[in-house]
Amino acid sequence: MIDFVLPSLGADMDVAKLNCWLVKPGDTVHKGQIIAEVETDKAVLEVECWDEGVVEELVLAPGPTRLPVGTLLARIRPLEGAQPRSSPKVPAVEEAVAGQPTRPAPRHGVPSPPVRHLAHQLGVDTARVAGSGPAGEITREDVRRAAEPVIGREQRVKASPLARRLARETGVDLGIVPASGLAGLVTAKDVRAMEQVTPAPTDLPVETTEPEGRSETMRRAIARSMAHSKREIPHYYLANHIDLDRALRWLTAQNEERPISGRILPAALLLKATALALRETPDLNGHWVDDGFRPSDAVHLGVAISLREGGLVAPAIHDADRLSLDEMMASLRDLVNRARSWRLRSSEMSDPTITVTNLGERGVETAFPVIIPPQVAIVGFGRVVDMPVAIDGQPAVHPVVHATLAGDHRVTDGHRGGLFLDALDRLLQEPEAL
Amino acid sequence: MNKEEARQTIFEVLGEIAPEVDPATVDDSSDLTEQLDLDSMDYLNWMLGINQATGVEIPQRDVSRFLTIDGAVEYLVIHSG
Amino acid sequence: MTDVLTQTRTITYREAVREAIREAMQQDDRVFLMGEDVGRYGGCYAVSKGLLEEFGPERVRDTPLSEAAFVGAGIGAALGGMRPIVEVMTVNFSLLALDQIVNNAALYLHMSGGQFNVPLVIRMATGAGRQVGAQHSHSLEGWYAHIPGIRVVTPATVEDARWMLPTALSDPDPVIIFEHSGLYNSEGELPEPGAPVDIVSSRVRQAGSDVSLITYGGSLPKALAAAEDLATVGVSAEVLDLRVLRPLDTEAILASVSATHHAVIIDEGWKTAGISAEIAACIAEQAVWELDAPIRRVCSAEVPIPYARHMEEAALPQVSAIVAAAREIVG
Amino acid sequence: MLRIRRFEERCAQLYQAEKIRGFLHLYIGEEAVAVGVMEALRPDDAVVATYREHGHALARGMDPKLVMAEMYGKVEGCSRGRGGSMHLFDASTRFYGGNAIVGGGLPLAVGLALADRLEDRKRVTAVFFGEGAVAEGEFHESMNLAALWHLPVLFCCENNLYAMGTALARSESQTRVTLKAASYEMSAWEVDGMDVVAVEEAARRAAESVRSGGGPHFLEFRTYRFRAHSMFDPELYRSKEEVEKWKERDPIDLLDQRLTADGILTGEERAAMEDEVAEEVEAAVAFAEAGTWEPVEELTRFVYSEVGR
Repeated sequence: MIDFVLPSLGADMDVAKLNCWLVKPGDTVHKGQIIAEVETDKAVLEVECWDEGVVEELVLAPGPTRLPVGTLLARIRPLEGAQPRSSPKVPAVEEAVAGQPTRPAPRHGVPSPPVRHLAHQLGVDTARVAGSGPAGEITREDVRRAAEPVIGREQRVKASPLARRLARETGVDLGIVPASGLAGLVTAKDVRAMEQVTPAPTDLPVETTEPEGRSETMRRAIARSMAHSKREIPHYYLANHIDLDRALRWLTAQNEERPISGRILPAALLLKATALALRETPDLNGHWVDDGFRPSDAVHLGVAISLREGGLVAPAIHDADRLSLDEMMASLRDLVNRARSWRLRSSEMSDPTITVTNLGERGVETAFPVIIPPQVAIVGFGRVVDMPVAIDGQPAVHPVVHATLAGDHRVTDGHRGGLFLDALDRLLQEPEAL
Repeated sequence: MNKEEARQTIFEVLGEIAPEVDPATVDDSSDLTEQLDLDSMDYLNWMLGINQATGVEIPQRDVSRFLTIDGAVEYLVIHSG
Repeated sequence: MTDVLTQTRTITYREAVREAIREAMQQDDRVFLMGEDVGRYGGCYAVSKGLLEEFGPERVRDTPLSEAAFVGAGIGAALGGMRPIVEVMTVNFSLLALDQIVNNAALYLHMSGGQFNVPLVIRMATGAGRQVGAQHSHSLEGWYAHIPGIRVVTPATVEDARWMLPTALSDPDPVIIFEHSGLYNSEGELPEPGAPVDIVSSRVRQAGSDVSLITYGGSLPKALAAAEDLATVGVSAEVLDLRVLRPLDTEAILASVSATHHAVIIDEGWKTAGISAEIAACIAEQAVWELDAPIRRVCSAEVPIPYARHMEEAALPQVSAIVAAAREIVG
Repeated sequence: MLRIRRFEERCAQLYQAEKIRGFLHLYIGEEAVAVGVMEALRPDDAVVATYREHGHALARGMDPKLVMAEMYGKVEGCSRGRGGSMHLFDASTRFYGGNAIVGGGLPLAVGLALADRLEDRKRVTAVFFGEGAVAEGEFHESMNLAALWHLPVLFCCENNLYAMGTALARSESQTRVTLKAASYEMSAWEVDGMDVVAVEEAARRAAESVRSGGGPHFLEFRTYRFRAHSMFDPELYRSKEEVEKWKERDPIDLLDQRLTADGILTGEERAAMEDEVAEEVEAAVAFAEAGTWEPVEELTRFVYSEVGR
């Protein structure tokens, strides 16, 4: 028996109504004979029969219902002897032909795409939102109301994607970073400046912030940088006693012939020696950036300067290794004075390649400093004290400084640090060469 | 320059370096660097300030005379002549 | 004029294109030139002057004003085993041949399941800036760059004008070469002896660290001028000459923007749905975390290009606009 | 002609069973034109057809299996299932495919002929188009170019009186198409498109003239399609009587009567032909049914060439 189904009569035809039959059960039909008329929303079309045979049964009567293509319409008994052609298996209506998906019925209550998108943006779960629209449909207003508390809580900072990434990497709190970019946009430079210049904020609009605001912001900046340093940088510590007898004797002799304005402090000696020692161990001088050490040709010595109202800054003396002692003293004095009156330049704040702290001032004998990211080492000098030393086996009392080095184990190890301290010691024994 | 003028100059210069210091509370005879937490740079700047204000030269060997206010005043009176 | 010592020659963009065509026709007799006024008249921009005398009317074919037919014929000849160079006087007239280019040239290989290649080169002048009115001032390279199946190249330098053609001719797929009409008179140094250049990658014409000026074709000189101005205010601009609009050298674009963190795209086409939008989308999709400021696009105003000089200048992207955009986002 | 007829009748049924999708333009009634012209062409000549191209493809010698598989969208099809009914291609027979844009193939044919002329090859490029195409700019530009450059193009206009739903009289000021050719100094003949012998004879003489450098030649075949323009066409534009009248000159019956009258063809041979064709068509359907879908990963293949760069 041959199933006669509603044929597809066009690329965009899915359904049609059966208008009328042109044959009745018992009629014989021939190939190509028009046996029915159907109507789509575009036109009335004749339907051909492809087989020779006798109409057995008209399964469906003409009517208004819109029948999907493939619906069984009639059955035709092939004539005896007529060799029934292997008509291809006509897929049952439900089993959709590849490429012909049956359209899903619209589900009520599911919010429209734009509303779903808004909900997604505001982190609102539409399932838990009561729709106030027609038939319970969820509207944009519903989503906004549901998101109210959400919006209130998180004050979104206007920062560039790169700034956001850097803030994530360095732990800088975007909320407190002053914005210098386009229309109040926090840019990478702002984040770097914030994170770099710990402890003191750079380019702080000094005039505008009152002292309290300044030190409070600085305190927080120092806290964050030190926390970041401790968390990120695997420190190792080395210490060494350095006999300063020859150095200080030479310095006093020098100062005796110099007016007060030309006087040189021991700190200048220590800085110059440090700078020259770094030439022998360059991998202590540079920055840790993007998971890699980037050595610096120039030696920009960060000098830790304590501020009278508390807090500490470590601006850089540029190219310290190339300065004469007088130049070193002059730039040290200039740096200290400007630091203590908040007039530092951002370049000084943002690019020291290593920092030196304490410089033999009052306070503890031995300092164990914390490296300032992204630097990879820090040198500490304790208080200069008179201590018994052995000179050619004979006891003597010499002024001695306890020099310490904290290094970043990702870049160097104890051996390299030791070489540096030895070089420092050797250089300080020939002050006239500094 | 008499004692009073010397003392006034000394505290003027000191005020630039340690503005929060109240002259009345300073003990004239004890070590200034201890009392006022002056580091070697502050101390040097103080003497330089005095030198610039009074023209009195302070050679290296006399630096220790400036550890106290009294010492400083005395030195200034003698050397400002 | 050859400077023997340093082995470079100074020639014009127009001469470079002519040399390329002549050499191609001398070396491969499958190559022939076809287009309006390319023969007797020597080419609307005088590019093919002298070629008719050298190669004869069979290989330098003046065509009637039937863009659809002679561009279609170019495609047919390519299917027939030739390596035609079809010159469409300007991109403005190519609209009449768009059906042949898009429905035949671009689709034949894919639609035929890989059976029929179309090794065709189409050259078109493009761009505005000569007060020739709206219908002669279009920059529609971006349209063609939308079509899979064709390559779109935009030589801006004399070297590219000279050495992109041989590569395009040896390519088994259709290549469209856009020559900005403002460039024909420009002069440049041509390394000697030169060699064919690729038609897939872009070039950094000037390195820089603060902002990437991404452009192509006729806008390259403006970008370089803008970079110079920016240098005087301490902004180091990198100028990236795309050279090819399809396939777009996304890798180079992302590398540059990842280094400078700022992008200004200069395109003489209109901004809406233009090639500049595609480039901006690439950056936003694949390098958003490198962006330190919004992307800026400097394009023609969304108007038909007016005739009056001051109006035309106001409509076209200018150096000052590029500088302003760069300074705005670099801060 | 029988192969084309039965092949296409089967296609119509397969379309209604949703095995073939998209557009399907049947050639039933016009078989004599394709068969007659292809007889006059040589293997190395080129053919450019239109979207009503099954007849041309089969007459040109393309394998029915590959054509049917293509219409099923299977990768085994002649265009890997990417072209479908309107875009059949075959490099081996220089069949440069159907073109869905009316008149779109004409410039290509001019170009193919130009290449032959530049390389001094004695070849013909035959291009088929309907009478509707004469309204396209590309038709006039191509005719002029071919005539101007004396190119070896055989223009074959299949005038089946209706461009989709529009009768020629309602679209052309001058309905005698051959006179359009005359305006390009191109010799043009009107031929009875229902008589395969007449078609073949005219095509042969024209092709010889073109091949020997006589320049382009124009043939207008007056013919008629017995079925709708495409599968979705209520045919309101023509009457049943007109269709029946044309069916009386069914090209297959005409040839059948002529051969039987001349004693060349007997009833048994005719019946044997029917069986042979039926077998061929069913084999093609089976081949297509067994075909596979092109892997999606190959979507971008052949956007650009993979070889020869």
